[in-house]
Amino acid sequence: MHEVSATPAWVLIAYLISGVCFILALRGLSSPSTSQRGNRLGMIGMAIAVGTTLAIHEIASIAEIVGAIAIGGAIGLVTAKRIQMTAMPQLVAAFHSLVGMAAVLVGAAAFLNPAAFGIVDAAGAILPVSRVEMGLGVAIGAITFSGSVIAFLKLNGNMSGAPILLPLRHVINLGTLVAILGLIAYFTQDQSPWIFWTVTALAFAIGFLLIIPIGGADMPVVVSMLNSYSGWAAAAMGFTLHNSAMIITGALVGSSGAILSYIMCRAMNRSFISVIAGGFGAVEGPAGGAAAIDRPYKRGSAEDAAFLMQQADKVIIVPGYGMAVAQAQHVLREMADLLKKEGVEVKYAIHPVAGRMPGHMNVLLAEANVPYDEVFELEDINSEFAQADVAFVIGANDVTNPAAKTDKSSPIYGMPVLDVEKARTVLFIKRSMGGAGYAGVDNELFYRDNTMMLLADAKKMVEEIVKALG
Amino acid sequence: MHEVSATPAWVLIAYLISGVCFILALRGLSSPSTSQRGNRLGMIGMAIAVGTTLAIHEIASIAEIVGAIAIGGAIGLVTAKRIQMTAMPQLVAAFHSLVGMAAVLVGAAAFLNPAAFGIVDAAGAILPVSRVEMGLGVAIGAITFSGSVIAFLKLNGNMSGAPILLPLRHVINLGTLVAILGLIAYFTQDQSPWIFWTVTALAFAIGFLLIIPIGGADMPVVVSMLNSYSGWAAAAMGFTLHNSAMIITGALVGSSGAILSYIMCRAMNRSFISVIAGGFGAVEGPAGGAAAIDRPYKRGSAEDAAFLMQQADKVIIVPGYGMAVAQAQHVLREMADLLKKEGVEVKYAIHPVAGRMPGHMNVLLAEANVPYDEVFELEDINSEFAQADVAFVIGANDVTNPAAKTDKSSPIYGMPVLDVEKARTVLFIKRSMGGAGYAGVDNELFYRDNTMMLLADAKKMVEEIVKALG
Amino acid sequence: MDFISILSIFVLACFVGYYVVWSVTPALHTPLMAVTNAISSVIIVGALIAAAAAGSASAKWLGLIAVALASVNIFGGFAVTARMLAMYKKKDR
Amino acid sequence: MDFISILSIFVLACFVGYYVVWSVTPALHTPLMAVTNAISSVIIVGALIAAAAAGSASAKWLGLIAVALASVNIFGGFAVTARMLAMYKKKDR
Ligand SMILES: NC(=O)c1ccc[n+]([C@@H]2O[C@H](COP(=O)([O-])OP(=O)(O)OC[C@H]3O[C@@H](n4cnc5c(N)ncnc54)[C@H](OP(=O)(O)O)[C@@H]3O)[C@@H](O)[C@H]2O)c1
Ligand SMILES: NC(=O)c1ccc[n+]([C@@H]2O[C@H](COP(=O)([O-])OP(=O)(O)OC[C@H]3O[C@@H](n4cnc5c(N)ncnc54)[C@H](OP(=O)(O)O)[C@@H]3O)[C@@H](O)[C@H]2O)c1
Repeated sequence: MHEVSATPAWVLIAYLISGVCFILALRGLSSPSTSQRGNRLGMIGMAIAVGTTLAIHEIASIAEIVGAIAIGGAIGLVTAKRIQMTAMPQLVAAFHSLVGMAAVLVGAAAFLNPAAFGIVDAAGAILPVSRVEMGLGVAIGAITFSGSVIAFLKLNGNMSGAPILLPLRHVINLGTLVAILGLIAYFTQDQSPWIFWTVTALAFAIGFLLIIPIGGADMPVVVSMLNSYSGWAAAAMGFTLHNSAMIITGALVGSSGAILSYIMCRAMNRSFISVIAGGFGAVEGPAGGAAAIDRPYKRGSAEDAAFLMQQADKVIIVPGYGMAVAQAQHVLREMADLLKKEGVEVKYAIHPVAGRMPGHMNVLLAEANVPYDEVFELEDINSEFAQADVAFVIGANDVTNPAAKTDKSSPIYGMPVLDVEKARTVLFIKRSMGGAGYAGVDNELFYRDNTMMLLADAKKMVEEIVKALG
Repeated sequence: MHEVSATPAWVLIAYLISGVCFILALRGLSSPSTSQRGNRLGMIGMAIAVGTTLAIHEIASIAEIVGAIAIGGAIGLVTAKRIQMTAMPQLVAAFHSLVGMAAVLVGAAAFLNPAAFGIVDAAGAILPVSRVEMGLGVAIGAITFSGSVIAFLKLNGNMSGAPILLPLRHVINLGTLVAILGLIAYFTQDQSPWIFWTVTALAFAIGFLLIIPIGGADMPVVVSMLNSYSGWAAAAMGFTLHNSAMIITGALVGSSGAILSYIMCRAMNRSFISVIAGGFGAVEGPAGGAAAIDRPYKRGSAEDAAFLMQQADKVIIVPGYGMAVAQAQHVLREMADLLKKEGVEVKYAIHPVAGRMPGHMNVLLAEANVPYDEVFELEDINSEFAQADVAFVIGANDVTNPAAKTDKSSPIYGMPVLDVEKARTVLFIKRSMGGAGYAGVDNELFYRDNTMMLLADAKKMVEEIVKALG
Repeated sequence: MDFISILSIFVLACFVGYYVVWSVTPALHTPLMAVTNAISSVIIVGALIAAAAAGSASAKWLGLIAVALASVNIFGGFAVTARMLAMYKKKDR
Repeated sequence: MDFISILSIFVLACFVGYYVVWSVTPALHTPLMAVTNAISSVIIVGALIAAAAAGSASAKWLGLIAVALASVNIFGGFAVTARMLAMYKKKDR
């Protein structure tokens, strides 16, 4: 009955090859020079998986299928072409919600037509183990969908980033989760539709409930976590269909999401649990040094900054979230080019959680044609600040905050930071003295003697510096 | 008929767990702090594999089996306890030959009693695919055995390390290899014993023939290569027995040997092919700067060396093959302790191919209780020589030779080397001005102004330095 | 393929995933997120099975919608990854 | 387990082997050689099958010798690895 086990050998090998292609696709990302070949291998792997599936099934509706692929593909291609690089976090969340929804739909289709999936016993009932896999797959898919929708809305600014804290939310969430698991267990005994659909509905609901209390800035961790979930959902479906391509993919995507979440939490020095529990950023106001506004600081103009950098031998640029918001990467590259023409050595220092998603700054700088061999990770460049004349901090804040090294009471204590204060002069671009970074902590560097504040929108300020340099 | 396919699920899971234990055993070696736990996991994995095998087979002869394990185990334990760390290269080669011989014996036993291995068809003939696997397994095993025996004899000094170059050897080797493969192919048609035994005999012969022309110093590469082969032999047997523990092990060991060979070849800047083709070290005499003996050099005494190092702020010790030969590691540590007591900063710099096997120096220093956080790899310490007062080179030669950086005609050109010449003073311990290193190349550093030669056996010289320091 | 084989493949694939993701350079973490998005849409295989099968019209339509959604992701994910990767250039001046 | 499953496991295991070996620190390459020696003696499984089976006396004796040889390797390999690893110490003075 279990018809998939009669699959011919070439099919199994084809799915294996497809899985290997996906492994090689991710492996290619170990360096920019191999990454494009890797991406093409990923496409080949997908083509093999789709082609094989179409080849071995009797197809009652090829026109509709081609139509569905064409419509979806066209939407995908146009989106990919039009999207701005600064909107990548939202795009990933949006794509995510689609995977989640597709998983729910496949699960529902399998429930409605189990024979097509080869998961029925002789009497036509769905195999118990498949019911569990199906229930889990649908639940994970639904959570991924609704969670990603919220993440998208928060990241895209359609919804306030502030955490929404319902009373009793931990109790409600726990209750819902228990209900879902209980129903899936009961589902193995009783195949009634109401159970299946209740599980689906509850899962959609808990996706909203779980993500709503999490602050907008924590969304990247959440998106990664949902990514990981969707991987495990694919793996679960792979178990159902005995499909090695899906299993390998599931394990890859599952690991990827989990590892990225881990990297982000570690770099922020926060526990994964505290991110998921939510509420971060709800309490506003500086946590560290209070009464910040009254302290004296040096303010500089674009001309001052231009003059300082022209005189310098070595400038290290530290971009942060503000550069992304202001879309200042292109004009920043122009500025660096002008400085290089004057014989100044220019490097970029990237903190692992600068911006709002892993690798955010790198992709923006690459967009602006900054060669990747001028861009350095924290560990590789941190010792160089001591030899730099100018640290040019553009829209970064938390990732430079020395409180992470010294102030045990600070919420960011223990997070690794860039040692910009070791440079002879630190230039800080931000819009106001009031606005704190993501962590809401005051930055003592603003008031140091060797710091000059450049208060303006990042793009405008750099444009003026370029004018002053030219 | 294929009785292994009826194996119960728990057995398959047990073998999988055993394979995972082996993965974790190697994974543990990513840092000294996790390595011991890893090794214990390896033992557990082996116990699971053996226990499972004994549990699922009817055993006609438990006493003999226990006896065989006891005898073998006792020999192994005593050897492991008694062996000197400097004899590790030989020991690995010797153990290797045993794996090879065991593989041959298992193959022969499977040929004599195929039914026990579940590889017969309904008529009692051996399955053709199993014949190929068996033939390849026995051939690889036999090559591993005889090759490792030669490697052992050369490394242990029972046989001259000089390459023995038979005339027409490439033709003979190629002919033998073709004959082996041809016979294995024919074996699928005709199950006659003479074919099996001829393959075995030819494989033993070619093992000798292949390794005899390779110089003693190239043996580590050969040992690794044979290690890799034995892995693939285990994997082949895993295919025959449908055993995932064997397959995983085979892939691990196969990769390990291949990667170590690759690392060695790369660090020596030689191609794998040229190692295997043999003959390296056959042509004696200095290849680089000729007329070396007549050039003036500075010779120093133990007292001079002790004085120089006492005055130093920073000393970097560069150990090499000569330290291993002289067994000077313990007294070297004493020397370092005395220097540290006088406030001198002491570090060790290890070249990836210093000594005669990968990690050779590290294990000797560890034996002498040098903490591993004072021991640095080439990339991590090379920039520090410029700040060092003394580079103390003890029995190393090729790995310090600047010809690798400058002289395109040198056989070691392109090999990464330690920049000892950047230190204020270089002390070189070796026995004579004549003796060259493994590559047989003269080292121009001996004649530099900032070099002082300490000509003596490494252990004696360091003992005298210790005396002068104390 | 029996359950144990699938399980073995899954276990080993988790090891591979762990290592392969850790070896991704941090500078390419954003493309990594985009491409994992694309490949996780391999669940299109399930959607195609549902869409291709005769039997249940509602299952077929659900399958077709799933095919369309997964296609958005596949084409969009690979294309946006390719676009990003094309931007990473070495200094060539 | 069918051939394709075995093949899939083998392919993935090669990836795992590649990554896991590259992640071994160079300082432990000598213990790596010793421990791979020990684990490659998992072919003792084949030797045990031969030694345990009734049927052919010569096969049984070959099997027993193979068991003994592999045991030398297993016990010797793990023990010498353990001995080496115990020597690697951090500075604790
Ligand atoms: N990258 C990730 O994966 C990730 C994930 C989750 C959380 N996070 C968190 O995000 C933070 C990232 O640190 P970060 O240093 O990049 O950013 P940040 O600490 O959030 O600071 C951003 C700075 O940019 C300024 N800014 C905003 N818009 C600007 C504009 N248009 N022009 C000029 N300046 C502007 C802000 O000050 P004004 O308002 O005064 O202008 C603020 O000081 C970290 O705390 C990290 O833990 C990162
Ligand atoms: N590590 C590996 O995995 C591996 C594998 C294959 C090949 N190799 C090769 O082996 C070489 C290793 O370089 P190396 O610098 O360690 O060694 P080396 O270049 O072979 O030089 C050894 C030096 O030690 C001296 N020496 C020998 N016995 C001595 C004693 N008892 N007391 C004092 N000095 C003694 C020798 O000179 P005297 O004779 O004058 O004393 C010689 O100069 C490289 O060429 C490498 O490519 C290494």
